[in-house]
Amino acid sequence: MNPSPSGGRLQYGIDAASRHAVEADWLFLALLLVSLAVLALVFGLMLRYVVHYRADSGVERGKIAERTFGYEISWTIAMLVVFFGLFVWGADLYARIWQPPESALKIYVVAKQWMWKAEHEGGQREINALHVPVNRPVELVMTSEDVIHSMGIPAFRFKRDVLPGRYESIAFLANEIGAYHLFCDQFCGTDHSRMIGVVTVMSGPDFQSWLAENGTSGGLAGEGRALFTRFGCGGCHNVGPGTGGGTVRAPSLVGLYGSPVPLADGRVVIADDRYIRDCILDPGAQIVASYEPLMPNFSSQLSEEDVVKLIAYIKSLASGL
Amino acid sequence: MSEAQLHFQYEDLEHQSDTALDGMWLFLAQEVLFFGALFFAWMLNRHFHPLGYHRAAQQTDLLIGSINTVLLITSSAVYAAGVGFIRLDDRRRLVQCCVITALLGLAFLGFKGLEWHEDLAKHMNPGRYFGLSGADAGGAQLFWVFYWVATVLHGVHMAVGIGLVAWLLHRVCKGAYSAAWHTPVEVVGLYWSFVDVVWLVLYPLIYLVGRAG
Amino acid sequence: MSHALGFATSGIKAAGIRNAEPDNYLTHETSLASWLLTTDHKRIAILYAISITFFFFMGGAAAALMRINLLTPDGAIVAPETYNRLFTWHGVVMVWFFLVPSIPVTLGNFIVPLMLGARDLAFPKINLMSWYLFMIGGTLTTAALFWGGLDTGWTFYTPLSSTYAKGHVVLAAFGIIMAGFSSIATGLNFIISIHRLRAPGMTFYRMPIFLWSIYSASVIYVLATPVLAMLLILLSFETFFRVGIFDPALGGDPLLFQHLFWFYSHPAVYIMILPGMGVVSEIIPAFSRKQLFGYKFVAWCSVSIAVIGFFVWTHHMFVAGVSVFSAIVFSLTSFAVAVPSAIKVFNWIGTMHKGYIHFDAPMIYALGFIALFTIGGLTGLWLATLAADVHLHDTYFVIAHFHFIMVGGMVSAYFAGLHYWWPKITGRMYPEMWGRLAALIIFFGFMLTFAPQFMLGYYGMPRRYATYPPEFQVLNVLSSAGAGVLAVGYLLPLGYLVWSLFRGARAPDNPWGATGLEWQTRSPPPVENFATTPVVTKGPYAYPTPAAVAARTT
Amino acid sequence: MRRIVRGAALVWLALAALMAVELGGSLARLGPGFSGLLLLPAAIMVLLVGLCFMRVRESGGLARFFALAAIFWLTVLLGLGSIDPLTRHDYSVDVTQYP
Repeated sequence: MNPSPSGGRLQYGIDAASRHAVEADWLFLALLLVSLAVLALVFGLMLRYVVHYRADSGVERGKIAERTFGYEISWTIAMLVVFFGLFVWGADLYARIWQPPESALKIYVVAKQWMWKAEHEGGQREINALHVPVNRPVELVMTSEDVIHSMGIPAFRFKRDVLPGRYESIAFLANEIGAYHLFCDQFCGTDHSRMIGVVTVMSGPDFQSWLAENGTSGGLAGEGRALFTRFGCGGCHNVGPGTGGGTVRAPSLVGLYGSPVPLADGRVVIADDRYIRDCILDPGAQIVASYEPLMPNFSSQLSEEDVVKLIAYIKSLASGL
Repeated sequence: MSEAQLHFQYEDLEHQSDTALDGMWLFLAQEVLFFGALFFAWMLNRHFHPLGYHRAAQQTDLLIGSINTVLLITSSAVYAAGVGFIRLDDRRRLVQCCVITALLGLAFLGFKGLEWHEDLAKHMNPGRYFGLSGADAGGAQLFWVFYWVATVLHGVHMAVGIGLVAWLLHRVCKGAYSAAWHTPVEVVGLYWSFVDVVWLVLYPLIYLVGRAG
Repeated sequence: MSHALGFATSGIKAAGIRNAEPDNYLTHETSLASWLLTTDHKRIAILYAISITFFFFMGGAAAALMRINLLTPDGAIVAPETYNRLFTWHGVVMVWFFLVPSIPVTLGNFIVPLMLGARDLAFPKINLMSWYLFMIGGTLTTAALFWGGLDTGWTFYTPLSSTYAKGHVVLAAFGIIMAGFSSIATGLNFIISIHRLRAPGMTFYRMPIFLWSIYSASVIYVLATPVLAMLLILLSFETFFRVGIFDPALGGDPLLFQHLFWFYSHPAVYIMILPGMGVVSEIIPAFSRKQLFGYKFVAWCSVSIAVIGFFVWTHHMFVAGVSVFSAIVFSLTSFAVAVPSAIKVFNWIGTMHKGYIHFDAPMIYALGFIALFTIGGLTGLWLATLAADVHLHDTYFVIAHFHFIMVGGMVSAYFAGLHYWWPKITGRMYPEMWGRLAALIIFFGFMLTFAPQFMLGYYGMPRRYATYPPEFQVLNVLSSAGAGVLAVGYLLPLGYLVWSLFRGARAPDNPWGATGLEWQTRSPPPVENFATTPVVTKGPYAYPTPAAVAARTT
Repeated sequence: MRRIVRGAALVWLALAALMAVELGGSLARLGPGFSGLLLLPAAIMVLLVGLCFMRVRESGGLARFFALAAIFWLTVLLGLGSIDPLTRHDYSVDVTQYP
């Protein structure tokens, strides 16, 4: 039996549970009205003509139009105007989904055949479930361990493919408390249709107590620190006073997160989640200026979840401890 | 003498000849898109892995690549001359040109085989036993995927071309073509030159661009 | 059906009609070899018709099983693993072995030379070769679908289809490449024939719209299919040698796969619909007894759909991780490609204005086409709108949308054309009442099947789900019920058309009073198509004007 | 006869010269910015083969039309196809410090 947040009853219409969903629904309404208007026109004319001009009706036909240019141009222009309006509306809304606000709460999501694993910064972990606070921007940072999946939450009116080997992010602001479907929308193999879960939108205090009940002692960063030690990262990377083999061999990680990094090929990028992930798993791709490409490749030793923990740890070093 | 055969759907021989040539042109347009997809892969991967492409290109054999380029442009020139000769009804010279073209084509494939042998010896076969390692190995591997797919497919096209030229030789020796009727000679010429064109694009993509950067 | 045809021709002989009837392409030679080695475009069309009918019902069987399975939330009859193989089977067979060839290889092969006033296509041997390639491809891919099964979906997205593949993806890919070569050969033949084999006086602007649309579809056949061939070669390379071209775990880029895939597969959608539009553009004037409204606009709209259709492919990837900028560019081009399609709809309606409309079965199918295609086209706008696509992508909304275009539109047009040219092809009339009944059953069955899927999609039900949350059940049951009606609708023509081969009334040369060179020769046509090469002096739809009709009746 | 040989030889010389330019440009290591320029001589070589060996101009209008169509559709594939890779940012680029 599948979990069903709405309790199995048929709903006419679905919940709109985020700020974006409300805006998207106005767009859907506009699309529906435009479609219905055109349908009414096409079906109406068709019906009228097939009845009125059926072969055995004695209606006077009169002269038929020889020049059609005027008609063609007028309906083409009318269409172009309507289309352009819809295009601008849709594009504007689309461009805004992918821009998470600075203050967004980050939740890391790792997809694999056939489950969703979510990790909160406090170390709280959940499978096929996602707890988020209401009225607070949330950014999902997502990756996959195997094939392409797609994170889709109909009540929030969005989805985003989750690709292996890179981070995709999506932001939302839930504004209705409740439980909603979470689907995998990109076909991912045998149990694709069972890769579904529940998004629970909770009030602020409820969310805090949920976090407290499910937290681990050290949080995600603490687990990341353990990994950092286990894999001997500190042998080269400086993470604070008296650590690391000096800054000669590898860049210091103190205050790294969110700061600009000059690369060997001349670019300057911000050390965000994506950048740090790629540095751990594919160290050769973005060599920091003035360093030798010495770092070994950890892609065969670390799972995507481990990488999330290490990123959380490096992030915690941002303040310089 | 000429044994031109007029098929029933055409008005005259010229109509039939033009139609056959147009058909070959359209076929070649299709081939452009076929190799175009591969060029697209080259472009996109080079954009994301410039260093890997740079490193991989160093491993290619510039000497053999250049020799092969010379062989191919020579063969195209010789074949084009052959087409000129049959237009003047000079069947003997057409035969000579076809023989030279086919031999140059075979030489190309011979050198290509030698080059493939060397590449394998250097473990330039992508996959688990790929010879390069380190930071840019991923990008280098993508380059070598392109190399193998492109050169093998081009080699297949060459082999088909040599077969066509051999078939022409057989026909022309039996006296099938003349100044009045030699459409198959022109059609095969279009194909041969096109295979040359593909190589003229592959040559810089494989051997030169990566070396220059 | 292969048997049926043999019987039909031998039946005609046995009845001694052969002596009474003039020799035609069916009776000229009757040995099996004369069919399998024929270079006659009309016979190749029949060979193709039999083959794609087989594939249509093969793909349809998978669809029927899928709809039965979706009757209950937990899957009524099969496990998810089997369900996944079913929809892959359905998609692969229907796309490459029915929809893409469909109208061009059957009606196109038969009618194009007749409409041109030519004796055959430009390259008859290549035409026969294309059928053999198609059959080889079909056999290989079918073997892969049955032998182990495929669960990748027809889209073959990597790395699911390479590193994580179950079943023989390479074998299936090879079959599809073969079918692709067959498409290229067919398209090349049509383009060259239309340029080179027009009858005297047949200028481009005197060509029926069917030729314009076949030409446009052929452009896509020839220029998009090679990209798919290369893509599948690369996919096979990745699968075979375990090398990362598209699999990120091995250093590849899955979006490269999707770009190349949709560079072919989006224009391929127009391969499917353009010939359908062409058929409808023949039928609406023929049964309205009136010239086509805005002929030049309709003609050039076909060409512009074929061209602009190449500019829009990334709209399948709006949520796949492409850059926002490119998504915006491709959203704009996607709106642009909707314009010529809409212009065509208005012109068909304009054609009916002040016509003398007859409701023979082809016309009912064609009217159904306009209705369903309009709905499909309008919902296409929803998917071109970026923010709406983010919600609707990969849901049943998309399924409903493209089935409205391809099944509601394309298959209706195919049936319309089949009935329209049936007397010409077979020399027999189909039973008219059964034809109308089937047309109506297909229309309403189709609406019942796919209209609920729009709602399912908006509610969020993802595509390719073997099981689903229980609140989606009511709509799914409605849809499955519709599929039952639709199945009856599709089986009916199989029955009565085969029946008509034996018992149908003899068809006159021009039963519809239609214009077009194909109606000026006998039914069925002689081997050489025309006794003398026709000379064209008029435009394609020279139906009498209302004034002339009025003058004649009074 | 002599005209034919001379014509083919002239085109051959031009092709060989262009190839030498390519080869020289590559061995001179002009730097990454110039590596794309190496495709320019290649494009001219393709044009030469098309015009002189395949005789585009002598063939009918249809052949030219097909050749142009191939180039146009190749441009669509490479041009529209590169919009996404060129504008896709894997990392946020630091705008303030970007050279």
